[in-house]
Amino acid sequence: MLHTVNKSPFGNDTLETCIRFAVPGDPILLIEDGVYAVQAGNRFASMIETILKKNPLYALQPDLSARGISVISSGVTTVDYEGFVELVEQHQVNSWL
Amino acid sequence: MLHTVNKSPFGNDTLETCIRFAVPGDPILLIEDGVYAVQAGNRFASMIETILKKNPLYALQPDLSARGISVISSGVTTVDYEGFVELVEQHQVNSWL
Amino acid sequence: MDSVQDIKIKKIMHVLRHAPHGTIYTYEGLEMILIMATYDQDISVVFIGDGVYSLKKGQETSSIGIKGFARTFSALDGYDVEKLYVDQLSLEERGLTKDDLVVDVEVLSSENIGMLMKEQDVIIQH
Amino acid sequence: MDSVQDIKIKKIMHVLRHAPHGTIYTYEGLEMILIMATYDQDISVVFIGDGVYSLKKGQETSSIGIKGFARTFSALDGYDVEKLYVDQLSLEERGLTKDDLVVDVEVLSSENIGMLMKEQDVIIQH
Amino acid sequence: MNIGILLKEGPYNHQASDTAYNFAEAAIRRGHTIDAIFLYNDGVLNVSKLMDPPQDDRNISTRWTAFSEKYGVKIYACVVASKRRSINEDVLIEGGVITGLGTFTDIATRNDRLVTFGD
Amino acid sequence: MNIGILLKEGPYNHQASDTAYNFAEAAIRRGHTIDAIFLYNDGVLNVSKLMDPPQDDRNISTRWTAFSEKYGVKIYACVVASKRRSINEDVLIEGGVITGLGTFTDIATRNDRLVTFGD
Repeated sequence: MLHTVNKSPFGNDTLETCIRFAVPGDPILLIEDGVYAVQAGNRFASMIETILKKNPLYALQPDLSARGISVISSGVTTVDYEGFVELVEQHQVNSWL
Repeated sequence: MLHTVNKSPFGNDTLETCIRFAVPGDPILLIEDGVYAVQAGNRFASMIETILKKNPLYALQPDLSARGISVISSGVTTVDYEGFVELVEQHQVNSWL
Repeated sequence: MDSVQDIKIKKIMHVLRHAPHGTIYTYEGLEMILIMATYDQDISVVFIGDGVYSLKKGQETSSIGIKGFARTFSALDGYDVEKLYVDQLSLEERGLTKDDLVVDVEVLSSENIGMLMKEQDVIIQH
Repeated sequence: MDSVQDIKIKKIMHVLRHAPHGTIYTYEGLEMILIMATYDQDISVVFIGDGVYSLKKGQETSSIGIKGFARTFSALDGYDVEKLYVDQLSLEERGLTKDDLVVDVEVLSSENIGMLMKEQDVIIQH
Repeated sequence: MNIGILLKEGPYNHQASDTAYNFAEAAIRRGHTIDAIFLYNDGVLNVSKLMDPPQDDRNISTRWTAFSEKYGVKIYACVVASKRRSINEDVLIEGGVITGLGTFTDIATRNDRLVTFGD
Repeated sequence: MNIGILLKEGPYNHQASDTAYNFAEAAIRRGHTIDAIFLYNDGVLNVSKLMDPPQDDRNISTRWTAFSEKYGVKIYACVVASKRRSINEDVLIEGGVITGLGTFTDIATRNDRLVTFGD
């Protein structure tokens, strides 16, 4: 199961809720304002580390670029829209809104 | 300054942000999904107590009724739409969205 | 063989995570569930976060001028939508119990709901 | 006397609290600020929470197909909108400093921003 | 007191439009003047006359028209926001006016209060 | 692979519509079939031909029409959600179809994947 999260973790509990239900091993893809979660040096850095112990974490590069986020937490994989599609090829999708 | 908050505190940081900027004495009015904050027995009960030490807290009764919230934290005042207007008569308005 | 393929029943889960009335998502979600229920699919509905508030007893919406719909959840049973799951932590954080809800639901841990999600062919978040 | 009344300048504060691009609120907020700036009012703009991200340097929006607007904040100066305030805690939580932002702003404590809010005739949250 | 209202979300999807309406009616009951309703962002969607909700539900655009006629209050929609969202003169309800943000600046500055409803 | 897309927010106000479009284009580049785009909630606002954004911005509804023509993909809008939000046959773009939720049930069940975009 691929989980997508499109909300900033600062204003919204979506990422936190998603990880509570994601089964270990399920990939989580951050898109739109969701990508702010992996901006290096913000207050979610340790939460991201914790997630990575259980779930692979991806962030959509076009959304990172659009937001000027060039340095992200280590261990997070960036993908473009085609990489997003690849993840969808491999998994059913649970889009957290 | 009257502050209004219309978001549930469970999913959203609006109430938390509002109280960070509200000056002591400023009334805060909860409307729409914002009224869930004062539902008695939920996990925000102690936060509501803390707010009440600094700011008067109001909740819109029609929104409480619509959501089936009949028991609310003590110290919170309920108002109807005309009570909302009364608060606006007394203060400029800062509607947190 | 094609006919077997045609009638393959899919596991479809609807996730309701928003409070009622403030936004339309839960109401239009329910409208969708009612229509899908008339097709032969394996439907479940999960209430997470503020979604559990949509089942709260005693909602009287007349004073905000919006149509209430809590009672419609009771009708799901008549449409053979019997798999209603509520997230335990979401209930607890709100100081609610099953008795506060308009319908009979099964209360599950996040972990169990997560495993149910994993089994689905389709998940629709509202 | 009427003419004095007519030209009374009001203190108007715009509050930007949403990240750019995910929603349009900050962009349409900026459009409103640019128009209001052509009237003789005492305008200030405050960046709180994810609103500070709208000032982040290096935004390249071409790959999402949306028009970028970070640079437009620099134009505010030319419209005599010089009171740009950023909430210190919001910057800190994001590991950002003034150097990460596209315009020169004044960084203030929540308390000081709260006091500024109290002085306003009108506050518009976007 | 003279009160201006800023409404930033569309009908049905968010409660903002209903709250704005209920607030405006209550303000008038208490003897105040609602100077204008100004629509911004998705709020401009409130003034389409093509709205056709189920019969047992409120019709939000005709409710604004009735409000406008009863109290002589214009419902202004920002022109740029309107064009983005497919609102133009052809679909505009009675009582609705498509206008620029200068109108909003006037509303924000000439009234005793501005109250915002949105998401 | 056959992919259905559910889009739950209107154009411009949220990025959802843009992300859905960029995802759909990428899926086709990777050799997949986009079976349909289904619009729900404010998503139905995507298919109004009255949309008229500033010239230097994308036009989201004509982009959907071009997408529909190029790949033969229909953009379905739920009829009940559409009527609430002032979308009807008169304002419908080429490639748009107003339909019931039965169509969505078909899309959700007959495809290998359903991907949702919203707020």
